[in-house]
Amino acid sequence: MNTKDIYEMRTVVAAVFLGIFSIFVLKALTSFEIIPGVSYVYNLQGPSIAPNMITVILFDWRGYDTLGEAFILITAVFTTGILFGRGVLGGDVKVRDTAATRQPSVVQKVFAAPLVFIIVAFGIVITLGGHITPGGGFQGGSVIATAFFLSVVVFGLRKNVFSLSHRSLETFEGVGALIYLCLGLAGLGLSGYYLYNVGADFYPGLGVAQWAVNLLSYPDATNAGIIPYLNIGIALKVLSGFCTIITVLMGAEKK
Amino acid sequence: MNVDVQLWSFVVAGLLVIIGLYAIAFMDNLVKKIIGVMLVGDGVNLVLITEGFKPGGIVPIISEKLFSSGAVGDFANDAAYSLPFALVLTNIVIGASTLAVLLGISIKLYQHYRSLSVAHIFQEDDA
Amino acid sequence: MRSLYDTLHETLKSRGGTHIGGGFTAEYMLLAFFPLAFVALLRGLDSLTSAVLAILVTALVAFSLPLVKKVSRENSDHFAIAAFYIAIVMGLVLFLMVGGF
Amino acid sequence: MNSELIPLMVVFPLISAILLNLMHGKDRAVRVYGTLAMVVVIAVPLLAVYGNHLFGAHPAIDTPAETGIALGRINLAIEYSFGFLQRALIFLLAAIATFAVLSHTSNEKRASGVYLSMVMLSIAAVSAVVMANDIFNMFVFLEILTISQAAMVVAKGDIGGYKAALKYLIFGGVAGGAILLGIALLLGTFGVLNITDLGNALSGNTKSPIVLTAVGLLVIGWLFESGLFPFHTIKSHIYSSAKADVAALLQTETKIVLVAIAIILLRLFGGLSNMSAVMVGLSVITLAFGSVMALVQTDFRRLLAFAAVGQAGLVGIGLSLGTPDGIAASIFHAVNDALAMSLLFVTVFVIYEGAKTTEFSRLGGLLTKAPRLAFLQIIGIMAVSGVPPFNAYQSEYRLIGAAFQAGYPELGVVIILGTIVTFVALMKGFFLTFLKESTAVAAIGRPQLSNALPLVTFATMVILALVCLGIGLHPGPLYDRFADVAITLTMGV
Repeated sequence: MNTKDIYEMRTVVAAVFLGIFSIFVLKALTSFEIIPGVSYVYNLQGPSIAPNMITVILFDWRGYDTLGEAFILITAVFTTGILFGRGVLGGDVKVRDTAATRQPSVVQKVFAAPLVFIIVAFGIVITLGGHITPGGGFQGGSVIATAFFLSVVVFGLRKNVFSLSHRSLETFEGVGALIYLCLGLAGLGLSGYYLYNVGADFYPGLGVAQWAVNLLSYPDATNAGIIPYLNIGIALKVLSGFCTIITVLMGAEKK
Repeated sequence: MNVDVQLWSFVVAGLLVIIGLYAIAFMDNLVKKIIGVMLVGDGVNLVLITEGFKPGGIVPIISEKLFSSGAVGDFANDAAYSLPFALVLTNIVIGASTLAVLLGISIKLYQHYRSLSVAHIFQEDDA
Repeated sequence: MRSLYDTLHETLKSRGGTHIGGGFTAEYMLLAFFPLAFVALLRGLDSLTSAVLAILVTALVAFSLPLVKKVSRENSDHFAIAAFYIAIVMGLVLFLMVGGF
Repeated sequence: MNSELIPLMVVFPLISAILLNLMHGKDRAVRVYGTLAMVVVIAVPLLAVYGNHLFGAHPAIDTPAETGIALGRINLAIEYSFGFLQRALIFLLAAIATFAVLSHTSNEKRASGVYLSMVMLSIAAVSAVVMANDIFNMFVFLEILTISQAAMVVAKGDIGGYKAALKYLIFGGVAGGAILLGIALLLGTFGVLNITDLGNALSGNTKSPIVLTAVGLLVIGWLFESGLFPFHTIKSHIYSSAKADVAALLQTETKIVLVAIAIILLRLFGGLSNMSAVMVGLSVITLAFGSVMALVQTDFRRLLAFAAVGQAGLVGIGLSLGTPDGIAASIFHAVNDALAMSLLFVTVFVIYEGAKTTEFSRLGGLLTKAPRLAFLQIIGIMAVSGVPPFNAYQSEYRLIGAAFQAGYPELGVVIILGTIVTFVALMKGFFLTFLKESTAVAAIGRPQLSNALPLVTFATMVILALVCLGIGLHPGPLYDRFADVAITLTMGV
């Protein structure tokens, strides 16, 4: 008896057990009673930092989670690189890319280029206004990355609008992540707490030097502190991370 | 009415998780399995989003008028629960990262086996 | 009727290679393991039920000799086998946590 | 209360990962920086002061009534707690990781910065999981761990590694979904993510179906992360697909994460007898299948991989008993077993580097060629399977005692049996590699195994063997403090 027969025979059993699993999950979900919990406190204290509560939670209270999340993306980018030969044990393997150039049609050429610039501008707006309006570094970075995708799909890898090499994308990504890490370290050095929002100086009793508060406070009506800078770092990182992934996946050799 | 919306949203989220598990367990195509993994993640995201939903609540972004009038307590009472949304944002990025790596691996496996059938790819692992 | 030893020997030989010794040890260890592990697992039930179930398991194990080949097939690297057991355990864990006992 | 070095245990490896990736291609820089970074990674947990660290400096506040949380005070920030247990586990991880890094920089012709940055990311992730007092933060870093472990396997660049990583990531996605769903259920019901707060909110309230569903989902996640029963084939596939020196790191990480998550589960739902029963049952099954499957393998790496998984089951048994003795013995066994198994993996790494294979059919008669290696491997085998002067004897003996004391004498017998099977399996591997004169070997020519081991690898093995012996002779200092940890843990429940 080979595995295929066993597989067919056992489908029913597995389906029954998955059914049991689903019944319990659905039962739990439908008998839910939700309490506001910590969200209420965040909504209460958040407005004194920045208007957008979600950004405040992401970059202030749970800024450390966001750091972890950024590093998941970095790990994925490195892993995709390893898969296609960069950093494999025993020396790098160069992949010959076949999708390097492509001849766009006239319609594509006329519409793609301006659209790319509009999308990039939109992404920058989303990033910089992340603490006031719905948006932020992740959203802005991924919007800019879509512009890169568009340009790669229309013009090919080699001759696209951005003409970013793999190396420079990597440097961008490293710089983005280092901005985040170093702002966190600044908080650690000045107040003793990692990722303390130095610019906003929410707890003045910690003895943060005034020059540092002035340096890192964002020139804005609200008192967002380091959040906009973190947004910029995350945007750089997300943008270059997605771009690297798409470059690597599109460059995979078509046998 | 709003309670119904929440209930049905939870049901849909649960169904997404279940469909994803079904795809992982029973579908042979590698890409379908990967889609299954994504569906599980999306289902969990929908659970979190629905947890953030508050009947009759407002968007958790404070307006300038409300802020300057000092009614922050009212805002906190009215606004939707904001913590789950932040968690969802994190999980979306996790999902995207896993997706990228899984697709990369499946490209490599396809180049080697010329097939996306999991039964075919894992054929030689039968004991 | 052939002896149990011969049956075992031939089945293990069909796996190929020089590892009959390992196979035999594994076989006897499994014989010891399964009833014991089940006694440990079933102690949440009352003593009569667990005794009956333990005897049942021992009988099942004894009648399905040789075990090694089956066990190593169930623990192979194939995706479908892993998925099968994971599906079972996911259902079982929730059943035991929420619905059982 | 606040130690400034605590976040550095996670943040420094993250910075190093970025820098090593940027340095990739500059061979010398990668080697030098990788080695220097490991010095810092080892030093920080030794220098840090015990205490808690609040990220973003947000203190605990009195709970407003509108939150609906039935607690006096709640924590707002992500919190890390650092005590003796955390220091011991992170130091162990840093030591084994240093061996992996040095093995890479001294044995590879071209050092790979990306690969070392993956090692750094996994160090950071495991340290974070060990210290996290916030359940969502734990989830985030578990995901980093999953992807970076898959990357270390993929880095070998062969098709078996891709298949192992594919399975690992797909089921990792399922397990991650399960953990997050459990977290979501708990967050919606109790409104907090901090583990201490959650434990207080849960006390005496664990019988509602939602909580029980959440417990089940978190247990499923625990099973995946620690490679217990349904996931044991996947874990052993991962171990045997990686290079053996990295497999030593991977199995250490798995055991540390097993202990860390089990302790979180015990802190949250300690009194729950259902959970304890499920965890004991699946651990016993893992022990049985892991050690029996080790016996029937035809490849040394695969054998070790299954033996490592079986030993993880052994660790799981004591933790899921939930008694102070069981928890202390389990943590102690996790440390001992990680050390001894690492020694065995390194010896197999040497065999693979010399002979280019670990298939038993193509090995044999290595005793005359590598007597020192054979001696070290015998020490490793005795250490893993609990032969008296070595460390695992001390912990397995205590584990069996704890099982008897908790009223599970048959579990004690199962543990003894599992240990015997592991010993037989490992001795079989030793016999087929070093003692047997195989005809197949004569046909393909003796494997080329030089007697002159690389210095770093040899030193690694000697140090590990000495540590195993040292802990075996003086278990007191380590075990007593684990016992203290276990007693404080069970007091809180």
